[in-house]
Amino acid sequence: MTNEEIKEYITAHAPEAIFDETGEWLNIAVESNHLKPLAAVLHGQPMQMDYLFCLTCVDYKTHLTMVYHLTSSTNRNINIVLKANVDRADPVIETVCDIWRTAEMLEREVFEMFGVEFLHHPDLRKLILEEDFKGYPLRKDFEDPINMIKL
Amino acid sequence: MYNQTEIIKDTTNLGPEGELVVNMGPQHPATHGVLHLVVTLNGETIKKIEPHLGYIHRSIEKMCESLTYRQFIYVTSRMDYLSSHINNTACALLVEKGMQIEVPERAKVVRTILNELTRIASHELWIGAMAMDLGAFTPFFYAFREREMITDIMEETCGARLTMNYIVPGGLMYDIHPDFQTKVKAFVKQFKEKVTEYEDLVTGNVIFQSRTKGVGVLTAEDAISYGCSGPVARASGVSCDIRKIAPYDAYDRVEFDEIVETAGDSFARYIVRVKEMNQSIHIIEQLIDNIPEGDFVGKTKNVLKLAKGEFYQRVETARGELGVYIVSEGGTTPYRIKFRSPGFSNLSVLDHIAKGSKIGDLMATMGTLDLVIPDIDR
Amino acid sequence: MFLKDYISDVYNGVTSLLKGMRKTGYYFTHSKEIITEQYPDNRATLKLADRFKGEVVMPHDEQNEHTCTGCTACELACPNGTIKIITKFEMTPEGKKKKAIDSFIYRLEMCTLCNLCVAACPSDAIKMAPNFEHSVFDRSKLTKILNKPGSKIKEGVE
Amino acid sequence: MLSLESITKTTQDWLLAKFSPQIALTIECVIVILLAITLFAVLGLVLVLLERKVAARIQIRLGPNRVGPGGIFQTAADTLKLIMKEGLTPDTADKFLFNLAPFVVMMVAMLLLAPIAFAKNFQIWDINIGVLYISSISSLSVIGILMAGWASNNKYSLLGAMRSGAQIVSYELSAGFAVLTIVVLTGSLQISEIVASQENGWWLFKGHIPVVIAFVLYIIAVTAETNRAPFDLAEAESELTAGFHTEYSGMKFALFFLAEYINIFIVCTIGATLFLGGWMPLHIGHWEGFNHIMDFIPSSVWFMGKTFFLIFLIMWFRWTFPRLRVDQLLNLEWKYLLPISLFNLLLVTVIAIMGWHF
Repeated sequence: MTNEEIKEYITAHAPEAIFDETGEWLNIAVESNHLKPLAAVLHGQPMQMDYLFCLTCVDYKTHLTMVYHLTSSTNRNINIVLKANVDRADPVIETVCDIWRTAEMLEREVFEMFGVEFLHHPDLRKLILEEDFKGYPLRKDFEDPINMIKL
Repeated sequence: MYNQTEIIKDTTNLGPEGELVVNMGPQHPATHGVLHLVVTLNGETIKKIEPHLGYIHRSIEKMCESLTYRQFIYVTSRMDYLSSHINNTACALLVEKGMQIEVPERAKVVRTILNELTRIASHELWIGAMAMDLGAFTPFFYAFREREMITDIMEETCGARLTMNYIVPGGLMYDIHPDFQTKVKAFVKQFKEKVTEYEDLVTGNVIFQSRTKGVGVLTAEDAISYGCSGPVARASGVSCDIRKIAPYDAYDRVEFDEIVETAGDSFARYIVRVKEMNQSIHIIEQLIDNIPEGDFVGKTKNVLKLAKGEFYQRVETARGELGVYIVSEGGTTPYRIKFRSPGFSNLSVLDHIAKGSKIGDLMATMGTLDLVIPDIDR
Repeated sequence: MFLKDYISDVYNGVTSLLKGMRKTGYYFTHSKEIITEQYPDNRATLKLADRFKGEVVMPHDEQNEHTCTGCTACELACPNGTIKIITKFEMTPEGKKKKAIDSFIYRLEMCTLCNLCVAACPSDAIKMAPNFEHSVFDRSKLTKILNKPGSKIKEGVE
Repeated sequence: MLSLESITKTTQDWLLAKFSPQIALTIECVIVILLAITLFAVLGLVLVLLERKVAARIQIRLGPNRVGPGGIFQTAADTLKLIMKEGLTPDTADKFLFNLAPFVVMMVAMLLLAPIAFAKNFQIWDINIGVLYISSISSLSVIGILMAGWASNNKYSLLGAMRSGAQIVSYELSAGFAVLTIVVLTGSLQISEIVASQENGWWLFKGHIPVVIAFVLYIIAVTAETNRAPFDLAEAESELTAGFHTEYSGMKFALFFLAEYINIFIVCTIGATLFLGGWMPLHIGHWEGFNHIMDFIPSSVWFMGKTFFLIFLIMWFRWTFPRLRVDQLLNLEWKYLLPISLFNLLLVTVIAIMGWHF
């Protein structure tokens, strides 16, 4: 499946998707509320993007961007990067952990590091940090006067 | 943070249905570091496993945001310390890809050899630790004897035994030691002789087989869904070797097999790793006599600046697929860096495959998942 | 057939166990296979690799001269602020002002021995030494001044 | 000739000449108790050192070699350390049982010493149901372990104790059956008679293959009964940290540790007595010269040599095999060892009735 075919297929299902081919892999940016349906479509036939190998979030100071790296276990040469911007003040996005099970732990990590709330996540608790930790450490404006040493 | 009374309550209370809740770790002989598993038990049978992480979290991703592209490589050695060379290679490859640095052939070949040596060293340590988890103490020492030869080679060439930091963007930090080839050949020879010892002591042992066969079965669908990679996924019949999918360094010119087993149990994971060691030896044998002459490091600018954009580099570490994801704003430091560590995904599958088995099985399952806690916590 | 399987099970099990015992028995009876290094006792014969990265040192020659110009390349290359260079201005015999190092402060307790400073040094003034016995009772002893007292820069090094 | 037999005889004669029989018996008892405690202390030191040395050699290491020449005082130094350590009792533990448990375990080990013939006519108590006494007393050690596990109020301890209970109860069976084969062949439960019946050859040699099988079963069963690897589930280090003695420290831990080694010693002495002829020297058929030379070696040396050979065997197992899982452990007993030993016992009975043994 070439990039053109993938784009065509995705446009059929999510007309508002924005494509970016400048990088190594095809980037698809969608609205955060359209991400879950698109993810389900990608996971199903014929794309069969059943291997979510990286899930993370990037803080662009104005907004947060959820980044999903997908590939297919049957054809590992097709790689898709799925992106969705979320509001920085009130970051909410639908969970994908019922599509890819690995997302459960990865979303917990993003939850505590960026404060993104995943709707319908079965067990959204802190995984690494202490229960009463304040703040989101991987956001750009996080300050910890005691433990962060500025060189 | 917990206060004192809460901790006591936590450990003495029973589960919701009167099950035994046992805290395995952070200090436990079988969790290899500071992994904390809250295990809910019904007698000896495991009902639920809940990992609690963060005991060795150093926030490497945040640290790297303030380090330059030359400096951040050394930090990654501390992630998965057993395959530090491979982690370093991943970062170096990413910077090279982002800046289109030409890497000399000599550096590529040496990197490949070192990566494979690292893989063998990691599997050697794993085989010893795994046997120790199952109660056989002696194979640990035999495995370490061979591993010691690798660390000696590393010490001589890279100057350190564990966190080498030998690989820099563009090639190697300095040339290989003159004795490198003879030492590696001696190692290959000894390894081939001694690998049969594991067959006698571990692989063929009836107790070991009964402890691992049919234990912690991971199906291919689950392996994919949970994002497992490396020997864990390959033991379930998922072909996922990055060295084959997206060859880097000199992997495109060597001939080796991707080991895939189909059983998906602990024994299959064990067999995959043992066979992988032999494949690594095979790769080393192909390359060791053919290290091309020439520069060991390519021409690089003094200050490295990645172009604005996003970069992703995958490599196959001893534990699975390591991904480095960098968002660059064009400066000398990464804007955002994410390490997709193989251990994290492999750990997430633990609850799924160990549920319903005995405590003894948990050790076999956890041992064969080959968890390295700093890799999970980062 | 059940009985046959049963007996072959027992037989195979026992032989596999005996195989393992033969291996360990071999090592028990062959003391030349022992690989223990008796560390403090073998200090005299202990040979570390030349490249072993144990600590950063600044080599001085017989005239107590080093080659450090105080350019702070190593300080910039260091990822965790291990090195601090304090410079001063010296008067050369010709009456010109020349930058030189006052003290090269190296904090071993923070050093990760990554070799980046040595790689960055343009005049090969520092190198890694294969010393590994760094334990001291007072942490402040790990902060070292690498240039020896009274040392000066070698002639001709810019 | 100075032998243990003549020493005991002289002592008794002297005591009887000086004192009334009751007082003489009391003094003898005191002497025996003192000797037994000394023996235990020495055995503990020797066996722990032996174990560490054997382990080191198998694991291509040197082992303890710093305290004293070749490290022979290492265990003495360790004991000193353990004595000086604080004997912690957890706050929520059942204090009485917690403190009692190590002594119960130790006492059981001591009681087992009584009927063992250490040399020719050198035996504390030649009871006529010696074998029965041993198998009944040795099954008591599980009480101490269960007590320790329960009283610690620790989940690991509890799991370890429960495992130990299941394990000892089941392996008692095959150990008992293995012992019974010799009883069937000898026709006596008395230790001294069992030893005497082996004058013309050890049972291991003259009892055909069934006795060899019984010997192997005995070794496996007692390894399990003494909680040694590969059956050390009760203290499975990588699973339950230290099992039933997780909460013990200092001298209380040392008692558990010592009791483990004493138990190994005891079961090996019994194995040596039943299968390897006790203190009987090795005699081969009609080689008069050879037999005569063998007779010159003192009987106590023979006994200790055989015992330590068996102890070495058990240590060899420990450092070679992985640990079994708890259900496999019980599988092994109920599906393999028990049917085999039952069948074996039947075979031996037939042999004994038909008089086919030598």
